Amino acid sequence: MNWFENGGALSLIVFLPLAAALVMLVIPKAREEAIKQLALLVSVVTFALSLVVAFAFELGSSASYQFEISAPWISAIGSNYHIGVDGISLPLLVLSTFVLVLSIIYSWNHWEEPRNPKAFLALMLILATGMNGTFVALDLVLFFIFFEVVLLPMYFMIGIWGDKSMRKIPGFAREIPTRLYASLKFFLFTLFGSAFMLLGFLAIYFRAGDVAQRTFDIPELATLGAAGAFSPAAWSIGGLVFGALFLGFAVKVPMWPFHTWLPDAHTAAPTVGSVLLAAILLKLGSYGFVRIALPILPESARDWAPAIAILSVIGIIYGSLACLAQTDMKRLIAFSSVGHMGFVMLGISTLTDVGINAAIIGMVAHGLITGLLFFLAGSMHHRYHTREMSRLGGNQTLMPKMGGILGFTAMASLGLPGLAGFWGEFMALLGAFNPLEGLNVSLFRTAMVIGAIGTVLTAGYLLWMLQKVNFGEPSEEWVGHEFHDVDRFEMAAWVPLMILIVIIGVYPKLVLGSTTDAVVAMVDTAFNSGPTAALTVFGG
Amino acid sequence: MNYDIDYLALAPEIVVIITLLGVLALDLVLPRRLKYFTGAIAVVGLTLSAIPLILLAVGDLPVSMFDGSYVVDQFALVLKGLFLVSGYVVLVMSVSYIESDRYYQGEYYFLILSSILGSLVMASARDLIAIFIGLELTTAPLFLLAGWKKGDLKSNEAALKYFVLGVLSTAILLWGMSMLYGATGSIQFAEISAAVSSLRSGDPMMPLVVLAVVFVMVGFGFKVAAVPFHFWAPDTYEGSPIPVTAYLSVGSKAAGFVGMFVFVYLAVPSLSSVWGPLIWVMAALSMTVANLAALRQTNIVRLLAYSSIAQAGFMLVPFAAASLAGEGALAAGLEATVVYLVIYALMNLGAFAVVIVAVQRTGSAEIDSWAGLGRLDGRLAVLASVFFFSLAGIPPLAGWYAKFKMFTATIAAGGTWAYVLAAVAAVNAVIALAYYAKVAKAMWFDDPPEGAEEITEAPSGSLVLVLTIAAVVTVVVGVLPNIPDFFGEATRTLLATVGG
Amino acid sequence: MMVNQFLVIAALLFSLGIYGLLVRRNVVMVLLAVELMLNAVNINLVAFEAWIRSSLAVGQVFSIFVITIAAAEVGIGLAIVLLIFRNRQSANVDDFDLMKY
Amino acid sequence: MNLLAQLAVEAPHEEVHLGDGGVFAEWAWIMLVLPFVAFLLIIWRGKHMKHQGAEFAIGAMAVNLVMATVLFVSNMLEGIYHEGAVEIARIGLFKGHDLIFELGWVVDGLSIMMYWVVAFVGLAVFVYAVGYMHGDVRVTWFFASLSLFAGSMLVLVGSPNLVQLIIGWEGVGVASWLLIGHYWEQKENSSAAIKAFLTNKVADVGLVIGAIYIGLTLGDFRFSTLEAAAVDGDAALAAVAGLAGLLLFIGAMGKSAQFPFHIWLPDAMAGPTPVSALMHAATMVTAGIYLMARTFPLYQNLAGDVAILGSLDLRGLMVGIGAITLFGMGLLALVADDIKKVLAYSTVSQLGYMMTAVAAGGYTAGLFHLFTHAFFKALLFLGAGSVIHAVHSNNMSDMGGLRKDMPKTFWTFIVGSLALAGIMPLAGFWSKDEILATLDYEGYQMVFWVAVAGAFVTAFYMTRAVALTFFGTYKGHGHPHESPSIMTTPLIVLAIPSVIAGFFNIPGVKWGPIRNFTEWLAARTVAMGDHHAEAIEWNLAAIGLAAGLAGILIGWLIFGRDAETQVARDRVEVPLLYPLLRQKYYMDHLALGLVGATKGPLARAVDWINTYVIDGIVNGVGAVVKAAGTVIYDGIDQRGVDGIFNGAAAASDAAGRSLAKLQTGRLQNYATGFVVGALILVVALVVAL
Amino acid sequence: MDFADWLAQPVNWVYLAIGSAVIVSAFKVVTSQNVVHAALFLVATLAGTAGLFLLLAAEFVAWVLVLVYIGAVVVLFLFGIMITRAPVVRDVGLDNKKARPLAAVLSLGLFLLLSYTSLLAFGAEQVQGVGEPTPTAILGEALLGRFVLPFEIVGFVLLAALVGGITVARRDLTPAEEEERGAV
Repeated sequence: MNWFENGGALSLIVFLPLAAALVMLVIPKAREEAIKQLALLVSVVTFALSLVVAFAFELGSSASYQFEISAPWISAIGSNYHIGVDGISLPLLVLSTFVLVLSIIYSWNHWEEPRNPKAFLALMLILATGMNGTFVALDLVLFFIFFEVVLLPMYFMIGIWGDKSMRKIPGFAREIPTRLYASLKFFLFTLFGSAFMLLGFLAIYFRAGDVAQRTFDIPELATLGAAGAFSPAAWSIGGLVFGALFLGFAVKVPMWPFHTWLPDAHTAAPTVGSVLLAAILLKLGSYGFVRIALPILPESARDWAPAIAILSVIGIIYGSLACLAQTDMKRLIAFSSVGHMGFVMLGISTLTDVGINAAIIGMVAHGLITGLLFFLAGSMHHRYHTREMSRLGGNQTLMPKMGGILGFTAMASLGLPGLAGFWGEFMALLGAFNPLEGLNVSLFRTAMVIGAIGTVLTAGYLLWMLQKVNFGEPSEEWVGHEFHDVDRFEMAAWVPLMILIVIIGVYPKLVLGSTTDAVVAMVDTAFNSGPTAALTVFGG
Repeated sequence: MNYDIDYLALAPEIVVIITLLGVLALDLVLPRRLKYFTGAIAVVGLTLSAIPLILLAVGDLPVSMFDGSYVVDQFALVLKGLFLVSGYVVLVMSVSYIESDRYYQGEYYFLILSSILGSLVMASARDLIAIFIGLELTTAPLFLLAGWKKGDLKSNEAALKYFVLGVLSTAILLWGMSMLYGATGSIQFAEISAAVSSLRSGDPMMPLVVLAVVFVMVGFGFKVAAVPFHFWAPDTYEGSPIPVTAYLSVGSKAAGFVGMFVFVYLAVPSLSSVWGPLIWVMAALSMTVANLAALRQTNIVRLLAYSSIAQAGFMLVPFAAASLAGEGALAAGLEATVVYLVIYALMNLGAFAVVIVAVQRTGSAEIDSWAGLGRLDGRLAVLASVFFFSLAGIPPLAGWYAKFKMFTATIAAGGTWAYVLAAVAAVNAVIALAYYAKVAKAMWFDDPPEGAEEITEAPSGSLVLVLTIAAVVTVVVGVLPNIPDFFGEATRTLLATVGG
Repeated sequence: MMVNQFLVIAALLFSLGIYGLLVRRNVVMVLLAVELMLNAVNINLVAFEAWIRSSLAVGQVFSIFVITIAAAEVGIGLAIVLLIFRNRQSANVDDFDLMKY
Repeated sequence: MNLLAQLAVEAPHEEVHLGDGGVFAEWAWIMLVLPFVAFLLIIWRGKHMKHQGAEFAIGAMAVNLVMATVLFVSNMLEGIYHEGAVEIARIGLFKGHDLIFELGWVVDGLSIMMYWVVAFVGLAVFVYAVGYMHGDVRVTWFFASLSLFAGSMLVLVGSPNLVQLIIGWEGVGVASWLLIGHYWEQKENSSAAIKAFLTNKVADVGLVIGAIYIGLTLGDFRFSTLEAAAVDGDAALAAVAGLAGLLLFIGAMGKSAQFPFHIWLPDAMAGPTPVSALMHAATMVTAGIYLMARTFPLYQNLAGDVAILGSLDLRGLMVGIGAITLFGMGLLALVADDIKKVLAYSTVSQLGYMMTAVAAGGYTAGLFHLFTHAFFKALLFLGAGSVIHAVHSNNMSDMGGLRKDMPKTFWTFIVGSLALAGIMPLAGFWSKDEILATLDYEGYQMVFWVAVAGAFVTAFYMTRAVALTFFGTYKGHGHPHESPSIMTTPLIVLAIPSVIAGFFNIPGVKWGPIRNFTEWLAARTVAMGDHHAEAIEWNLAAIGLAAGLAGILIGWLIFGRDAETQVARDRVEVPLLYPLLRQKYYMDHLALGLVGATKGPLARAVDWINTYVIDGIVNGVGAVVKAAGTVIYDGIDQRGVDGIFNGAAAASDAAGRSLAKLQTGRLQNYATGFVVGALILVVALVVAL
Repeated sequence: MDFADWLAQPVNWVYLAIGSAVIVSAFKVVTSQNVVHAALFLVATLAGTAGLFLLLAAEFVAWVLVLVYIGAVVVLFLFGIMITRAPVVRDVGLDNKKARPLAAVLSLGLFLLLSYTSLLAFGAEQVQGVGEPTPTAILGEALLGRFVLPFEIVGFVLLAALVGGITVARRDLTPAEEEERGAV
């Protein structure tokens, strides 16, 4: 099984979905069952492989890359096909394959117009290749490619199967369909960010040394970065380069004020698209920070950390407040991501082991929870044909199971301790209490307090949403309607998510056990903090 | 003086000459219904001309003739290959198009082949006269081909605009060349380079040389349709027969680039402070103006015209940046532009092939007429998406690597101006996406017109061939960028052989 | 005789050519203007040759090429003029703006 | 040298010998888990059961009671201490050592007391609820939520560390939200539920940040570490003690409904009565007191004396807030018509006693009152529920004369009322007396008299409630009947400890091998260091008792003899005070941030205020916040931030349009552009070089 | 060398004469409102240019110019003028008057630029060998030796212009006519 450990497993995880998508193209459209079964089979196999990887993963040395392979790829620039997982990427990889399976199960009997399961599933599988690939890529160019590969499928998903309603855009004369606006906005924003990200990558590449030493290899660059090769002291544009990377990742996360594509894209996307977007795609950005920006540019990261922290807490408060103004359930959930990812970024901005661990578990939790919320929003839209919360009242009466699951997920989303969402928020606050030495402690503590206040607002809008959607008497207009409560495909897709939310909530070690050593090693090398003898005292 | 001719080194040109003469002769004798045979001859001829190319590539290089004014090196071979391949694709594309519209087939192929011959000459030309003649041979047939749809007023107009502005640019180019000759006493690039490199700022000769260099660059800028010398392009592209447009946007543009490379790198390398800023401005303007203007287009061909102007801007970027970084970076800039050119040629030809198919079906090149193509003809829409998104530079389609190389060379050059240009390019890459996506939007997101039926019949075999080749190469190159890199790498010899 | 006295004439011809190109409405007149410009280049080349006196008379050779090309251009240009005129009954440049923006 | 290492070498701070509690202590985690198992079972199978899943809830609680009783008894005889934990996360190399998160269970005097109270009261309430909720909507879900409620409380009280405490703490909040909003068809109910949750959540910010301060200062979230550090006077902890103590106290104020966080509690009466009983007696509101008791060493040793404002130290602040709560909320109970609201305000008032006591340094005194209060307040609520069940109204104005129709309810209610009023020898007397003694000993003379006045008020409003409910003539509709035995039995069961619970902590009295309550609670890792009286201070007891008796007497004089409530009410309607009380001190309005309302003409102001009272604070603050949300969203996000994108897009579009205009279609314009471009470039470059 | 010295050389008198003729006629080419006149002024310009060539020892080129241009190109122009001018429907000016100011400014600027650069660069450099025409043999050898390749290629330019020009310029038969002719 040598090939398996030497990159074979990961390559399969990455490219199997793509291969399946290609195979799917030759299956006639009419053979829908075969198409669906193929998609499910492949996603299950991918997931199983990722589980095998997870179990075979040496937790003891989670700080080093495993299942690694590095083969020459673009020789002219010394870019390699270098993939591998460490403790940081492993949970995200498993999450990605896992959510794909659930999405395909859910899709089984949920098709948005104009239907066409073949195209939809093929896009989904291509998307999977991009997502999985990003999490295992250890070469900047490879990372960039996978990072971008997700764009097209998502663009098409939103544009073809998205919201059919019309929308007036300020500055433009005509009303245009929401899906068109949203899909293009998503595409443009991300491309804008990643164009600058690419420039940043290239700047790093050329800074890495003489022609022979130049490299796109992330671990090598991280070593160089830790040695101060890219510090602004020695390299005048170091800070700018971080800014370029920041732009690329922050758009994807999305951080305030680059978030405006998100509510539109999420709202307009078909259900599964929203789920994948929320569950995985947003993580690509924050993962980029952890994998690339911080280790390679530690000094600039220090300089930028306060700004990131400030933007994060703005995002937390701002996202929550914006949620309060929503009348559209899906848009509310979309905006909630701004707040939640704010916590993730707050964690990252502390540059501490606690904060970054918080970010990763926050990412996983957000993926599970918000994914589930979007599933629910989609299913409810499927039944009510509206997402207006004012019309959805009494859902709990009409569909008790749906309402119950919605309640559960909302609780998880507001960071209820004991459920997955809690750890990300709580640990982010922990991290902000004691940021990396040298960062402005009072700033971060202020951020901590504001973040904590943000949790109240989060609770507020989610409870308020539940009140509007679940509670009260059903609206007159539904009299005489028969509503099918949660069906078996939905159950099959959702129950695993709920179980995982509880398990991670009660036993966060499931994620943190994998990440902690890797994060500590990363923080140690990058920021050279090492174990400090004295505990930081209040005010110190 | 020894002006021996190495016939092997000239073999590709000779094969093309034989072919075009054959085509012309055959056209006289063939009855009308067999005229399409001339196309076959042309295709075969071009294929054959690739054989000596390969022989040369594995043989001893470089071969230098006529006092070094005609050189066959790896650079020349790569670009000749590019001209042959793109010419080949254009010919194949033309077959069904020309056939269907009762155009003059023999003459058409003859002119295309003449233009290709001109490009081949340009790739090897190393003195002012040769490159001028090559340029004229490349361009002159195209003036006529642009008006090939004789009954179409737009085609007439296209030819006229192209011609008048072409002649204007020729005149300006010639003025520049004449002044260079006067200033240096030579028409040979190596000698010009030697003479020019001794010039210092403040030399009374300097303004003249600056003017000469700019004028020559204007001539090439016209060929590559760089802003502000691009005005002809949108109108001419729109009016010309689509295969001709495809050739204009690829072959003829590439010829312009070849002229620029050779002239800049071999004749006036030391004057990078002149042509560097010049190209910088042309690059920035081309990208920005064309991209913004493209946003407004409703005609797909016109959109591609603006797109090709913008792409030319992108291609100029590494060129401009390299000039700012001095001698060392020139090779990287050259390589990046060649790689871009190679990739661009493929994907752009693919895009035009799709346009031909679509226009043959709907009779319209308006973007609106593509509405719902995804549902009517999924395969064509997929291919179109591949090409258009590749043009937009979305990984993993080949276009990304072109842009990547461009950024690489630019960042490698370093310095404020390079970074600014890179930033401009980055923003433009985003703007460009907006209009490429517009095409995708029409195909996939808009509903097909009422009563439209699913299309099952396949386009003509030759187009299928073109589409398949272009699509496969677009995807493969995107995943394995070593392939274009190989060619890009080879062109570095341009700098190695002459002057260094 | 100085080189410059010829170059100045050439510059004048070239500039007049540009002027004609920009103001003339009739396509044939535009072509005439272009011929002036090409001719100006020829004066340059020949004048330089007389100054440099290269062994191969490069300047003169070049000017012969330019003359040839100019002739070819005129042929092409007039063909296009005929083509257009037949379709439009006009040889006025500013009548042709079917394609714009 | 880090703190954990210190801990490792030093001997544990045990002053008394503590047993290990044996197998029951080791398996005590079952108590924490069982309600959740019941919750899942109810959801899974509940609908198919005879009592719709109540069986599981009751079964779990019964098992818990058995286990808790065993521990309780062992602790009575010999103090026990056991702590177990499962590591759930570990963040490596955090500041030199691992930061560990654990879930666990602690078995010591404090937690055992709480286990038992929760199990005992919980079981009584569950059984009662079977009768009370019979035929009601969503009974299955109700019992599931009740289990969740009890389970979360057990997780909270069993927690060996701050993080798990937070988990239980929020779990209690969510369960309370579910239960308060049980009748969510009406918007008021779900709004009340949200109000409860959010008010708590605001206070929780304090708890969470306080926990972070302590946890990260010590590098450990365990209470045992905190206690040891507090007793040792750890310098790092001392530096943050004041702030951390205040923050934790804010958290406790929320859960324990201390002024001004009491606003959620009266509204929480929207839930079914058993919920109120459970919430006010054993779970939820006691959590704040429990937290103060659990972290008592911190306040006792470090935080209490930290100055907050001028000469006011933290301890003074806490005592003061407790005092305000105990007296002010008692007054509010005086004017409420809704019997449940009377009891609710009563609870807040009693929580004020507990908080005052614990804050003043009376660890045992506060908890003893918590202990006794749990029984008689549960009893009173269940009794009230029984009455409500009979008359189908919450309002005392619809009741009256029920003593003949509902004798069991009446007599048990009387027992509860007397206990609450602090009449000797019932439970309330002893615990209240101990609080008074503590206040006296610690030197809070003013607060002492406030507490006495509070005792008077307590007796007064309970007399009023009893009189209006059970005496006089019946004013409601239909014929009320005594509740079924499944409801009355819990009343009787709860009446017993309401009578006898006080005997376990009479200073200087010992019942055979049974140690007294003070010693039960002393079974902790460190000594609490609070004061215990050697013998009953009869003078203080007499004052308290006199206040209670006076309250009953005056109450009876006003309400008992004349059953016409309207008249009775008029007599106490003191100008100014009465409207103030009726409007709950305008606290809701204050919370609205509408202090300025008093400036205008009073009438208009009151009217204006009243319009906003309807939905209460959450909707009020909510409206403000939501308005802010709208401003942010519509004004800033859609116009500003999003506007930048749309603006950029529109600008590109316009630029494209004008640039495309350059393409005029005129050949000579093109040529002009061409030449101009070339000329500009040449001139620029010639000039530049 | 001052102006008087310059004027003392007789060849410069010739130069002045021919030069002014060239300039005047060139001016008329672009300003004349009569198309035929314009074409004839071009003839004059070219003839003058040929004279200048003779002054510059480029005998062969001068005659080529005369033959090719005056003999062929201008005739071509006249044909073009005849064909396109005769059936003019509207009576419109030959110039776009609105464009004149800008065009004048531009061409004046261009002239200044071109002459400035040239004057600066070449100062008083003298042409050599006036009266010693370049032997035509040299040109012949150059064209067929060193420049044989461009020479060949330029043939293809002419060929392409010829073939393409004919194709483009000829009138296509309508399908009806075609049928007719096919029948014949």
